Amino acid sequence: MADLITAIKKVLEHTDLVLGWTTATSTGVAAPARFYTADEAEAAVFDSTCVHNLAVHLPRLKDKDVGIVAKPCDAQSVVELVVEREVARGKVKVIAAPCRAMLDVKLIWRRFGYGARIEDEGGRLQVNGREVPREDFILRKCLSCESTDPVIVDEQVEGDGHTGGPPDVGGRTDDLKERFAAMSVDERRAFWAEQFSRCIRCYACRDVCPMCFCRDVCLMQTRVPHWTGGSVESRDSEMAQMIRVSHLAGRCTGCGECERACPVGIPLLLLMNEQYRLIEEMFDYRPGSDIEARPPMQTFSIETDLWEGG
Amino acid sequence: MSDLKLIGFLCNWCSYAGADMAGTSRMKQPSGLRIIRLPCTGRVNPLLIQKAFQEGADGVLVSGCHPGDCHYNEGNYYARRRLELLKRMLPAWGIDPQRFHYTWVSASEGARWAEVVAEFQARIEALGKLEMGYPGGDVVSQVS
Amino acid sequence: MRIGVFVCMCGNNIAATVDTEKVAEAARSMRDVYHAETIKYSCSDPGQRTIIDAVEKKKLTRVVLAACSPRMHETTFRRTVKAAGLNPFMFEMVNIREHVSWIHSDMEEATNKSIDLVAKGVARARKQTPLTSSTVPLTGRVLVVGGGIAGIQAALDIADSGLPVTLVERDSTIGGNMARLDKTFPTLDCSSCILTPRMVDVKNHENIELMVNAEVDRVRGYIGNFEVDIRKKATCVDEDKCTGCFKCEEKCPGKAPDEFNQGIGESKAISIPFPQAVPLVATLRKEYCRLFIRGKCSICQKVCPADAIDYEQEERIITEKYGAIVVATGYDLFDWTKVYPEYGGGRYPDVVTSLQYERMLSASGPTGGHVQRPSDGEEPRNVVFICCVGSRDESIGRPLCCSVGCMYAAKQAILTKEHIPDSQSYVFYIDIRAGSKGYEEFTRRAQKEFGAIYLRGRVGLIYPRDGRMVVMGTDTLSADQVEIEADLVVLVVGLNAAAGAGELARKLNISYDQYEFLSESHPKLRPVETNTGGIFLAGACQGPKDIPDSVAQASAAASKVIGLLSKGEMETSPLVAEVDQKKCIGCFKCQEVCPYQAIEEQTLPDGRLVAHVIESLCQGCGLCNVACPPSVIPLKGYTDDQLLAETLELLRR
Amino acid sequence: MGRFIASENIPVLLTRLATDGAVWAPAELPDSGESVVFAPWQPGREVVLDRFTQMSPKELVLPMSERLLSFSYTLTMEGEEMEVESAIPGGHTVIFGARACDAKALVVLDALFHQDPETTWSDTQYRARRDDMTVVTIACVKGTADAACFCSSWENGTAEKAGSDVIIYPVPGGFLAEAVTIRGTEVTGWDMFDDSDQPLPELDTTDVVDFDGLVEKLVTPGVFSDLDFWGRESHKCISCGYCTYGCPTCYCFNIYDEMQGDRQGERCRSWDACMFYNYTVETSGHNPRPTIAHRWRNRLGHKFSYYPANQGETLCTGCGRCIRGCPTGVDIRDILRAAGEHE
Amino acid sequence: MSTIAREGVKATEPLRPEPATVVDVIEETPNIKSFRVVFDDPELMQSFTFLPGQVGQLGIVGVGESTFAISSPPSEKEYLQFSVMKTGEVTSALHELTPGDKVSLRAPLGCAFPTDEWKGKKVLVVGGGIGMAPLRCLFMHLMDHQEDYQRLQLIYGARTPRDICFTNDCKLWGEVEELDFITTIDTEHPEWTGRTGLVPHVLEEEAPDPANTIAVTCGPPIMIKYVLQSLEKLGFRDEQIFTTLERRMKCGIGFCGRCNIGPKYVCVDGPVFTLKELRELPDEH
Repeated sequence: MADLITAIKKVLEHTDLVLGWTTATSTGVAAPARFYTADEAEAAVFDSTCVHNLAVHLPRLKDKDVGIVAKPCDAQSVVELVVEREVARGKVKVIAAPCRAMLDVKLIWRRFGYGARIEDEGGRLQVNGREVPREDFILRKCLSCESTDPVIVDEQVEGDGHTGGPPDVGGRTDDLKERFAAMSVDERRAFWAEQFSRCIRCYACRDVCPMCFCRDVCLMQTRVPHWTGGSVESRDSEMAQMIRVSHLAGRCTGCGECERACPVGIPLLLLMNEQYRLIEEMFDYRPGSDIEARPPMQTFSIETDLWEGG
Repeated sequence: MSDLKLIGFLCNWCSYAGADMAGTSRMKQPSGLRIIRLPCTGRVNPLLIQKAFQEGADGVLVSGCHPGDCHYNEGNYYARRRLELLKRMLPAWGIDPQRFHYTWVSASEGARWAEVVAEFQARIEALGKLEMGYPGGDVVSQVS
Repeated sequence: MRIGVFVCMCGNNIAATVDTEKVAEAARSMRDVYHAETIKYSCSDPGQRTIIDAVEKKKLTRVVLAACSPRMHETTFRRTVKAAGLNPFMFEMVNIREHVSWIHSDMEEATNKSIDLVAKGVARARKQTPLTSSTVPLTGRVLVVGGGIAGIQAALDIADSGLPVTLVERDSTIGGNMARLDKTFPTLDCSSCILTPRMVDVKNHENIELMVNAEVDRVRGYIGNFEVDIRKKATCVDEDKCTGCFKCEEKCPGKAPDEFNQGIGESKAISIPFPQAVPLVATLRKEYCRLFIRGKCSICQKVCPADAIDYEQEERIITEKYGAIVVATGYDLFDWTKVYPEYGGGRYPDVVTSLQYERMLSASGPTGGHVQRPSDGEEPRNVVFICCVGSRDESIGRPLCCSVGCMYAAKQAILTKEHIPDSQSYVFYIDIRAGSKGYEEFTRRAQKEFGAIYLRGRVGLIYPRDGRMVVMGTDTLSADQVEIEADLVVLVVGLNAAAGAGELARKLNISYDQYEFLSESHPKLRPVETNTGGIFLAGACQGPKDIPDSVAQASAAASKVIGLLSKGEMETSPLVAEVDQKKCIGCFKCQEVCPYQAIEEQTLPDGRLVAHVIESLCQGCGLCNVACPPSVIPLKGYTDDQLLAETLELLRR
Repeated sequence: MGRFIASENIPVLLTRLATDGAVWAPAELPDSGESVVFAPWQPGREVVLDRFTQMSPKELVLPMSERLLSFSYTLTMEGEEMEVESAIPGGHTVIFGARACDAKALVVLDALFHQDPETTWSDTQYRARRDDMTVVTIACVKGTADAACFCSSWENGTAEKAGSDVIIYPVPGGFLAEAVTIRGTEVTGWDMFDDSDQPLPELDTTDVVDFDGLVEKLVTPGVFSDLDFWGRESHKCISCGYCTYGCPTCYCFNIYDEMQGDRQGERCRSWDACMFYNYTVETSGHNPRPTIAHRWRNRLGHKFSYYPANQGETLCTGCGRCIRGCPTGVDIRDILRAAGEHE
Repeated sequence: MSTIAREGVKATEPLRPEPATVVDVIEETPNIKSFRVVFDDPELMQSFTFLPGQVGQLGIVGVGESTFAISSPPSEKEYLQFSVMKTGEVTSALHELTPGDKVSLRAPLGCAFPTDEWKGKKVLVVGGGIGMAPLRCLFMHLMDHQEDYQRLQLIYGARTPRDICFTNDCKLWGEVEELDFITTIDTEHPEWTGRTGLVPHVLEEEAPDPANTIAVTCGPPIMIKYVLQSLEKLGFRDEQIFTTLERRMKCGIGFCGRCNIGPKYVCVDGPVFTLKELRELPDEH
């Protein structure tokens, strides 16, 4: 184990660049950064505002040797990208960083104003110098996180977050998830019809997703085939989202970036989490957990796929 | 006659032929189902089913060759995974999974096809019309 | 675009339940429809003429026909449309007979449904594009797999047409199961008298390359252009040198089971299965050879006058190109021993299979044509035949009929009487299936002329008592329990596909059923074709059948092969997937799911690695279309937009 | 003499405004991660005036998607007839709770869409909406701007009045109202307002970006041709469309047709974003702006050079939404400053 | 800069197309068709004017519209002609049209060749493939006013004989003595007895004198690139050379934002540019 900067420098000896974070001068929170030299690496940070999943950049850097500072959940994306043959294992070095649940920076800023000063030390969260309950501002995805064990490690950065078990979320549960689970199908229908009426079709959910590798030729936007119209009516927006969700079956590792990126706060993780659960239930497959795996929708099993219709 | 809309996606080799067989054998069936012919259930994109629900289908039926009998050897094995996942995802989208049924009917199972159609029609009739709950009816809703 | 809609009345088949005029009227109000009319019988010559005339007069660019199932007549009408000067794929067929008129009785409902379906057809037709077939050159060579009577017949027929044929047989001789038979029903011809000359013909035919001790190892390519690896097994005998003098077999000290004789009698480690074998060459089986077991012997090498023995011989892989493949791998008897403990499960020597009995009856068999009880060599008096062992028996999961048992039981009963005039045959049967020409008469003769006693019912138990076998069964006609003391029991065992048929099918990418019988493409329309273009079936590999049917099917397969390869090149179906390489993201999900290895990688001039569909390999299943995340590998004729158009049209009506 | 409205009278004002047309005001919708968007106001719905909206009120003059035309085909004896009709929106719109930067953005957009039809084209739907609208702006008084704001880069900054009919200033117990237009005077004359002597509260100031010279600089080969520079500056960007959709001045759109059945349909337009690859890709597959770097170069060029050169207005009002909402923390000011300092 | 046409595009409803009807469809090549269309409003048809180089947004309502050069000359009052290569959704739909079908049209849009300024000069027109569409219009217009120009020369190239558009026109032009007209195909072809060679090569072989000459070129990007080099080699200056650009365009009126090259919008500031203007624009084409 090494400290972050040493680890990055070490990885830089064998790679072209390292994807990591540095402190944004205007806000004091972490912002994605690219380190090409050991000098640049001095500016690297890792803290509970490193919310971004930097694996999204890997497919675009295919021809480079890339190091990536990754939270345990980001590391899953790296694994799944390798499984999907979007990234060659030999070209990525994973610097696993410790995580004890990330902060919902966007939520803090929505409440307290953009750039509000965030200090998160020793389990105590202060915003603009005033202590607030940390658990209230934990990113929703972290509430369901089961393990902070990184699945793939080339360099492990020391820290207190990597517990192997679930992260410290101060006992909070995901009440939206629970509420959704308790809804009837009709209530869910109404829920989504309302939620998608807010969608602005900015495709941030897609573009921020490491596993959405179609990139520039995405079906959510094409006219041929004309799966969905271009309007922001909830019907069209929902279809666009159905395309995205369906395409991520067996790929989505549940990193939650889609939901975090959504500027109008559509809780997309409710769908992604459910699909993840089903993929595991049906195929005993957890995307992002096994680098040797074969994606479940790209194969079949005569012996075990024994469902019919219902 | 009910105004329920039922769509069936049938593989050409087994179920479509089975439906033909039911016809040749003059097996009376309820008339709600409208059949779309495909080469294989492996050609059925689950999105097509979701799209159908969005656009007013009250029930969607997919039928193909029995596992092991696929004209293309493997098509229905992939289809089975895709369709089963969709079926289990439907509740998350707020659609009763009962509205979607997939099954296997071979070219010789005309009688079984007639049963499948009758049962499916009865099931959807019991569920009634599907309301997707989208506001507005225009192609494009206007903000102001 | 200008669409014409034609509504077939099919005489009264459709018109009795569907108001066809109303359907045509509704079609006239659909967009792009410039013409709609009803036709009494669209498939008739005047019917097709009506369509052609309308296309020409109204300058139609697409045709929608509401009639019977497209499975019935789609190709017919594509030709019609082509005759009218349109691309044959600018045609859409709507099924208002099997799917409407014949299954509904309410005219209004049926009419409305027909209108919906026509609208769906019109919506789909709008999205059609002209499709053209491409052609692939064909390799004018044929591979026949299996050297039984079906393979022999197919090979000879094809070779006679001038095409070079490779006949691959995994045993050391051709002839297959028919070579084991003594006589054939219903004529009681001597089996080898029919077969042997055909075998010799194969050997001598200038267009046939015979490859025994060989198996298909791997198959790549596609119709017209298969590349096949053939594994030529090491037999320690140089087939070119061996003269078939039998000296090695005579002197060989190594005993080995006699497979040709079905375990009746014994063979040697180096042997020729039977005197009429073709090719007449010896084969050494290492597992029984003293040299290979104990490291010392080489007698055969010493005695061989032709210097044909080569202990160092190695297995070879021979790779050849073929335009078509005929599979004629035949059958094996079903292994009855595991599922019929009540018949002794193989423990009683005097309970034999029909094929073993056949060898006993054969003059060339191990007993020289003398029927003997295996246990003591005595001539039997009472011989009991039990039909449907492993056939028509749902309790063991084998509901199929072996289709030959009734006939050969009758034959063997007759032969038994001929061999042992004072014998008495009993035949336990379920139904007598004797459907072909002369068959029914034949089974009657067995009973009337040869005195075979037929008992309708199953045998429940066989057990030995005082040196004889007690057969206990039920005569369901009299409802009596029957007990017969038999000297010999012959089980009329059902047929399975030959061992390894399923494995071969997987190599060939063709389908097969639970008994590993290979599946034909369509039982009536394409009975000798498989689902993989260029691969044909002949004989019992496709399902239980007798010699006449096998030969007929082999000739049918041969004619299909000759027809296919006579053109030199072949049109491929245009209903295949096609990659839009501009938009391909190179993820190769398509390749992973393609059952036909029809997708290859291609590097574009700009360096991008993209997918490409080998048209002649693609069978048009559309798996790739769905697997492709950006959906840029549309299956022509079934594109996303076509399916969407159909779906939405139905829903928006 | 100013006018004052008590906080509890805001619903009264909104009710009165609603009699003229649809009132859109910032609201937090349920299960939306506390995002605030402009939503149709209805009695009982809380108006959120103390937080920034994620979306700008641009959508009320240029909706995210709207109908441009409706068309229909009819079959006659002579053949097919086609009718095409412009869809012209009707009805008054009230934007309540815009910020000065949002209101100014409307004026910036007017420069393109609402030009004099005597001399050039004028956008049918935009004009119809813009001509029939009331804008009530909430002033950014001391302590209400945040670190993403940079409207002070322009001369008027938070004191910008262009585009507003009425500006309301939060004061203890309510709001002071300043009428900017005749319509503003009419509104503030209503009886839910009282006269007040209170002085207007002090306004906030924000970050300042100096983009002097960028009009020229962004088109000259130095910065323009340095694709490495643009690549470096945009490395975080994932090419989504939020910065343009949230932007009160980004106006690019797509036009497409949708059929309803086989005889009628609509020609629509929806927002499009210069950050999308699809935006410029040609049918041949060629794309003049294939990478994120190209697209950033165009985005900045368009906002700070091309539009100013063509329309006389900077296509930015410093609202900071693109900064606040960027999922990957891209700050347009960083890139502007870097471009300013280039070479 | 753009001129406001009151006829086909209303200033207050610039995105609303006029209904028009296809009167003739000409199959030019296997993937190019020319459509002759007339506005359904007879008054509009009568009063409609435009200049060579201007474009129209031709489309099918329900599918969409695309920008195409008007390939018939302004003197042609009976119809407007557009030549369309089948490439995408809209063009594929257009290719399905038969006479009597309805189309939508917004025209004229964009700026024109300044043919008035060229009076008294020689004009050299170099076209390739479908790029001949705007040039056909231009060339026919120049021929209509032949007396105003010193000399007219046209070099037109296509890949194979089957890719030559406007074959009837070509035949006609070949018969006019005062014209310098060359058709060429890229390489030898059994169906072709005429000239062969790539357009830039033929151009260099012909070596027209740049003095008092305007050169206009349009064709596939790669051809344009080499033609420009050849022209330069022959001594043409940037301001003597005109070309028309293609871009993805939607609105055609400079609103929707995508067709810009720096501050210039191809749809309103172009599609006609001089090489000099192009060189002054940021390098992003």
